[in-house]
Amino acid sequence: MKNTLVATKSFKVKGLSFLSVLMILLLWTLLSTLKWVDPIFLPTPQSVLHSFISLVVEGYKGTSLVTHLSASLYRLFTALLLALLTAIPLGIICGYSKYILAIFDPIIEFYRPLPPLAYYALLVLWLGIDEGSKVALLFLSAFAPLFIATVASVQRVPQDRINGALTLGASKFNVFIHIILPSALPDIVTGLRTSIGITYATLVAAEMVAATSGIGWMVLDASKYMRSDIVFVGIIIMGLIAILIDSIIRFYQRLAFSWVGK
Amino acid sequence: MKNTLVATKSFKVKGLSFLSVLMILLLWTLLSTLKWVDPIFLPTPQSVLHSFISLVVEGYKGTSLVTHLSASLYRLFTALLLALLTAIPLGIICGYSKYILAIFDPIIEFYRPLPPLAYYALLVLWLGIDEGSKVALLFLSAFAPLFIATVASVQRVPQDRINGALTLGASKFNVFIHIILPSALPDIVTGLRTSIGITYATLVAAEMVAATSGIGWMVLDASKYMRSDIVFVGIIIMGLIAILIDSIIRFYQRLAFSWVGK
Amino acid sequence: TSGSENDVPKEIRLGYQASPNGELLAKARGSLEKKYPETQIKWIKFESGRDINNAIAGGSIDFGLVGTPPGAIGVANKLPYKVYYLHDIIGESEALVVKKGADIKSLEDLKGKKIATTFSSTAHYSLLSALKNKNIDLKKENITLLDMQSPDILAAWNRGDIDGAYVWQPLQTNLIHADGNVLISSKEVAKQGSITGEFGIVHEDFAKKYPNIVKGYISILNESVNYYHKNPEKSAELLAKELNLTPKQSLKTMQQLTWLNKSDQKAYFQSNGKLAHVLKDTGDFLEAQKDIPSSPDLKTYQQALLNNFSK
Amino acid sequence: MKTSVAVEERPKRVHKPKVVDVKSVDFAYAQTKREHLILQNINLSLYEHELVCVLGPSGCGKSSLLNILAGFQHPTTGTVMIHGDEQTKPNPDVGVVFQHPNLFPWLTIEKNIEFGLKMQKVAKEERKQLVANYLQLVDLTSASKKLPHQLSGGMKQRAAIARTLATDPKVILMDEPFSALDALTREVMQQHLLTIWNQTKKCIFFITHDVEEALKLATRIIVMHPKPGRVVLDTQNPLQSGRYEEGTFQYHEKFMELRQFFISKIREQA
Amino acid sequence: MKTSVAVEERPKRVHKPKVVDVKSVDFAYAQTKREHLILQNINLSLYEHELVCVLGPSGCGKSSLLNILAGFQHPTTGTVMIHGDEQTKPNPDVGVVFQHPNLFPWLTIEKNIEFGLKMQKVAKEERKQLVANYLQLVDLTSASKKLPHQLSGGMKQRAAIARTLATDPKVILMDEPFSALDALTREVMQQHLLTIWNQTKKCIFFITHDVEEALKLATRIIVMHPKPGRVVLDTQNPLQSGRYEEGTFQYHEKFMELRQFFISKIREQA
Ligand SMILES: Nc1ncnc2c1ncn2[C@@H]1O[C@H](COP(=O)(O)OP(=O)(O)OP(=O)(O)O)[C@@H](O)[C@H]1O
Ligand SMILES: Nc1ncnc2c1ncn2[C@@H]1O[C@H](COP(=O)(O)OP(=O)(O)OP(=O)(O)O)[C@@H](O)[C@H]1O
Ligand SMILES: NCCS(=O)(=O)O
Ligand SMILES: [Mg+2]
Ligand SMILES: [Mg+2]
Repeated sequence: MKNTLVATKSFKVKGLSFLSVLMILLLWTLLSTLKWVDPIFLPTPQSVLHSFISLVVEGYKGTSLVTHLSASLYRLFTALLLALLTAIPLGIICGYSKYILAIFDPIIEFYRPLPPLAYYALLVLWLGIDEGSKVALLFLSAFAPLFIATVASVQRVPQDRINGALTLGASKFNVFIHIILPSALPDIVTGLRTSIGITYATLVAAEMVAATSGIGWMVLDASKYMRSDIVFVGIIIMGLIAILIDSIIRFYQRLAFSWVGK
Repeated sequence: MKNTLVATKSFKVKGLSFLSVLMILLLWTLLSTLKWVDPIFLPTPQSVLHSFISLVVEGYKGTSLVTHLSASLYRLFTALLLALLTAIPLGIICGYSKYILAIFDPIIEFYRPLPPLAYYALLVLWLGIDEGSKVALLFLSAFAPLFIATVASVQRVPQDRINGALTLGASKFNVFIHIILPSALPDIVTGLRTSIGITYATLVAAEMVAATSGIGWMVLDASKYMRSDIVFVGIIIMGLIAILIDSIIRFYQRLAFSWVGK
Repeated sequence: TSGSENDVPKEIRLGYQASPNGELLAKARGSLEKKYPETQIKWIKFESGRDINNAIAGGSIDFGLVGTPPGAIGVANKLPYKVYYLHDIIGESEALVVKKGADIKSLEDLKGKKIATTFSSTAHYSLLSALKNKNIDLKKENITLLDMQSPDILAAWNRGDIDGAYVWQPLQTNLIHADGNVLISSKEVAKQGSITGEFGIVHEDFAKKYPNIVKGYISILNESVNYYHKNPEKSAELLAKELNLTPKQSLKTMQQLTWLNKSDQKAYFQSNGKLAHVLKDTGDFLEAQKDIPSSPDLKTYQQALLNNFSK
Repeated sequence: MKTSVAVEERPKRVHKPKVVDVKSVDFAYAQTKREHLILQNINLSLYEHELVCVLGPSGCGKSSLLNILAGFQHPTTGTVMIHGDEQTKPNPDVGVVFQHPNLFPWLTIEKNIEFGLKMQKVAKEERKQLVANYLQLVDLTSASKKLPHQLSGGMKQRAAIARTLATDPKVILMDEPFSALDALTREVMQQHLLTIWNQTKKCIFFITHDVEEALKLATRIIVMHPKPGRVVLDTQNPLQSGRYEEGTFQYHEKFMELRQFFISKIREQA
Repeated sequence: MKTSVAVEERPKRVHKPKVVDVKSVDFAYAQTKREHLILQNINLSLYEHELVCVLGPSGCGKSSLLNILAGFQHPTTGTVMIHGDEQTKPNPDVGVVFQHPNLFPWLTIEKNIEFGLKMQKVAKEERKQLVANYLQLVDLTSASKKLPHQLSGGMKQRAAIARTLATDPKVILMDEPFSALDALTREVMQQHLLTIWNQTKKCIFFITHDVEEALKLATRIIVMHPKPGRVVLDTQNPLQSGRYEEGTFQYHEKFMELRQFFISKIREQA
């Protein structure tokens, strides 16, 4: 992932973006309200808003929207936490030693490009249809990019910086704690952003098999009953959450890593 | 995507990687042949090899393996071609003008992080169950990363280089053809690699709805009948194809862009 | 613009389900291919009615087969199709099969269990109706309903992920053979008032353009049902391949639903006929389940029926 | 520190054709406030076969002035005339050699030098001849088929000079072209530049922060001061570069004195 | 070109304590062939309150020698003794100032200077005092709370020197520490260095490619030649830096002569 494309947003640029969103909403309203497009294909903004409100008030199929959201986010963040706890330590070790890296490299290089749904079938076979396989799928999606970013970030720590610390009397352990970790951290966080992006993209797939809750399941279920309005609500919510999560991390990056690249 | 992690591979490093693969194969053979793990969960390497041969000879469910592969690759490359033909020109224009970019930016920033399966339901509704919706899904996966890479690559062309060409008498058109394009090309190709990676990850999802061919469909179908051996074959083939495609592009990059970053 | 009498399309695309009824027999016998040799006939298999709804909405097929719930959903959503033929009324062919070891003797024993079914299908509808008739609340009893398609249900069953499944044929037979017991079937649920059936739908545009093809296909289906009544063994043998069952098993499944020929259709299609009422009931039930925002009035359902039979 | 070196504050009346004429140029960057003038009231004439070195503290506007001469930026008020025509946009009359070689990295050295000729639709045969000549002039004939990244820093900068020369500009602007080179290479490049300058008799506008370099190369030295950028000294170089011969000039009795004079002049306000 | 400047080829016998002793050091990089010696038979003693400048063409092995002194690389044969102990790995007896400031970018200037003290478990109170002293020595007290990227190049390099000084090393190695600075800043930094050196009386090993810088700073000048890297000249600087005062030394009658002598000495083989 990267920052929003338009970096330094002038008033004019912001205005144009705003106008563009407005135009899309207008076009949508026109197309759907005037019935130029069938409402199963394109529900009216009003009906989407109405569905959104009723989702907030009544929930979806007996489960509140918050519960759906938290079910999804729980899966997502459990997987990410597991990935953090495994990919980062392993990545740091592999960044240190190219020999240890050589052991894990072929495995990760092989599974990384695989479509997650391809091995989801196996995961369901191994772990059953419950949360286990869902979290495992998300974990595997999260692991590879985070591991790779961590390895690269450790490999990228300038030798001069390490040498500098050594001549100042730092022990190997201190070099690790006071030099390697803080040097690698910004890149690891950037890797985390990529990782979250990729994992997020797998979220709906993970809720495809035998889920009974989750925002992804909601969208899939609604589509079975041709509830395009709810599909739209779900998609909009998912888009906004993704942007929100990324913004929070970016905000943290700006705050904590003002020194990077300068 | 990035180059294989272990950059300059010494003999020792290669040997370790080889050993690691060997160990995995050995472990697999042991676990499955000695029936420590149920063959439904972990088919023996022999049975996987056997299935592979029978797939090559007889095909899967009346369709030859080559047909399955070409069905998938046809979808993949049609989508990529469409993305190339749209994302690159649009990306170049948006790289030139931040105002035009401001118009498209919010749309792409919104849909980019969405899980593809979330909008697949809509695509199926709009475009039917045939190739149209499959290719559209893959196209949308391919478009965003390629567009973003193109915009960034054009924005990154050094102003000095453009100024230099102007003082040598280049017209605006010549600057575009002889400076912007060749300067941006290496980054665009790198963007293409990312794009292929993301699109490839969506391949199985695209073959989930009403497909009757494709390597992704084969894996999904086999998993429904608990044919783990075929799932394994499918996954291994998919992994190898991904590595092959990426290697080809990387080879081309090394050949054509030896000047980059120097 | 409606087409002329002799208009024949280059291609007819039919979305079918592996249900042991007249359409599957017509497919097995190649009747349509024989009747329209100049036309390319494309049979596309679907696992359930909801996918057929999607396919017809996107214009991917001309004909389809759906159960009453997906049909009601389609009508409620004003999908561009018309109902042209009621293939069958579902009896024992759809049933709740539970694992022998799961210790389930009655619907009340489902407490805390995991049951799979294909959501928005006839089976789902029958299951929910059965539970409702017994006043069993899913939430209170902590019953988990899982949405799966037939092949996934089989895999989940074999792995032991689920305790039971409300399914149709041929899967039902497979589950029974894999240590399953039938707890309740749609026949009983129908007796309680929740009737399910499977009917044919045709895309509006196609019906307008090729009315004669629709009529022609109806006569094929009629002929097919009659053939079955005359030659049940022979029919069972033909369907055995499609269902992937033995001929004997096939025959049994065929007998588990009521096949309807052309003369049987009148009662369902004529003005104020049964089918519109069944659809209306189904739609209202779905509305109560919050599956659809609102069930339209009876007239809307009536208008969705192509009345070829009252004349 | 006071010095009493005698330098003439007015450039000598030169009887060579005028190439560049800068008339009362003010300049401010568009996005900054109008009051923040980067350059104020610049008046400057440059003549053929002149090598003008510009000195001044960092940020005094040297590069900004060069950008205006090149047509990369436009004066806020005032005009720049090149050979009597107003300078409105970058064009091959005004060649630029940047601080970094700025070659097109995907083109061979040969093709880089040919680029400007091709843009100006010089016939193929003639192009070939010209490229060969300029390759020889900068002593790169043997490296002609190489890509820029295969060359050393000094070779690249020479190729950049050849590329600029090939389009036969009326004036060549150079922005600290040798500052990225190591001391020995820099000295060699200075030699090269003087040789080429003597052969082509171009008008060269040369920015440097190295007083020694200015004294070695220039026929005329300009000192600028910041806030706003302006010319505070414009003088003939008493160590006329025409007389330059390696190993002799640095013993010139006035060298150290002049060096000190210019350094203090630059520092005066910095 | 022949010069007849009289420089003593042997360092003057110095009656100061010996800090560094390099004995018959050969060096080759591990991955290259054993025969490709980067350094051959280096013998060198460095004393307290010496400021040794090392000159030599690019690639002659200056940085490699420094890396060995610092313990970043190990001699293939021979030994390096620091205050009588063999140098085996980087340690705070040998301070290093790199070409780029190499500060820890996430730590404030204060924390950067404190880093070495913390690593050596100096008590908090004492640390504070020392940091304050060194901040004052390099005139950065007012910038103490800033992050490195908020400082100018010269300020950063001063902070780096303070950081190294704070751990009280026996010898300070500097690899072209001022080469990335602009001319004016560099001159200021040279002043600073001399002041600090005179106050702390450290032994400083200073690599530069700038002959003028060496003449200005050094008490002793070493010239190296490449292939394999070796010391070809090791001499006291006739313009003893101890006598340095701004504005006077450059008028030293021998300056231009010495400059020319060293340049030709460096070039001899390059
Ligand atoms: N693109 C720009 N936008 C706004 N201000 C600028 C821009 N470029 C330079 N400036 C400002 O204009 C002034 C002059 O800059 P300029 O680059 O011309 O100085 P210079 O003399 O070339 O300095 P140096 O010796 O460091 O290259 C500086 O104050 C600088 O901050
Ligand atoms: N890590 C390395 N591996 C192999 N060879 C190296 C390595 N580092 C330097 N060299 C080689 O060792 C020789 C000496 O390099 P060194 O960096 O010590 O020279 P130097 O005198 O510091 O040059 P400069 O003035 O350019 O900094 C050179 O030929 C260089 O190519
Ligand atoms: N047996 C009918 C299945 S469905 O069409 O209702 O999904
Ligand atoms: Mg400048
Ligand atoms: Mg060096």
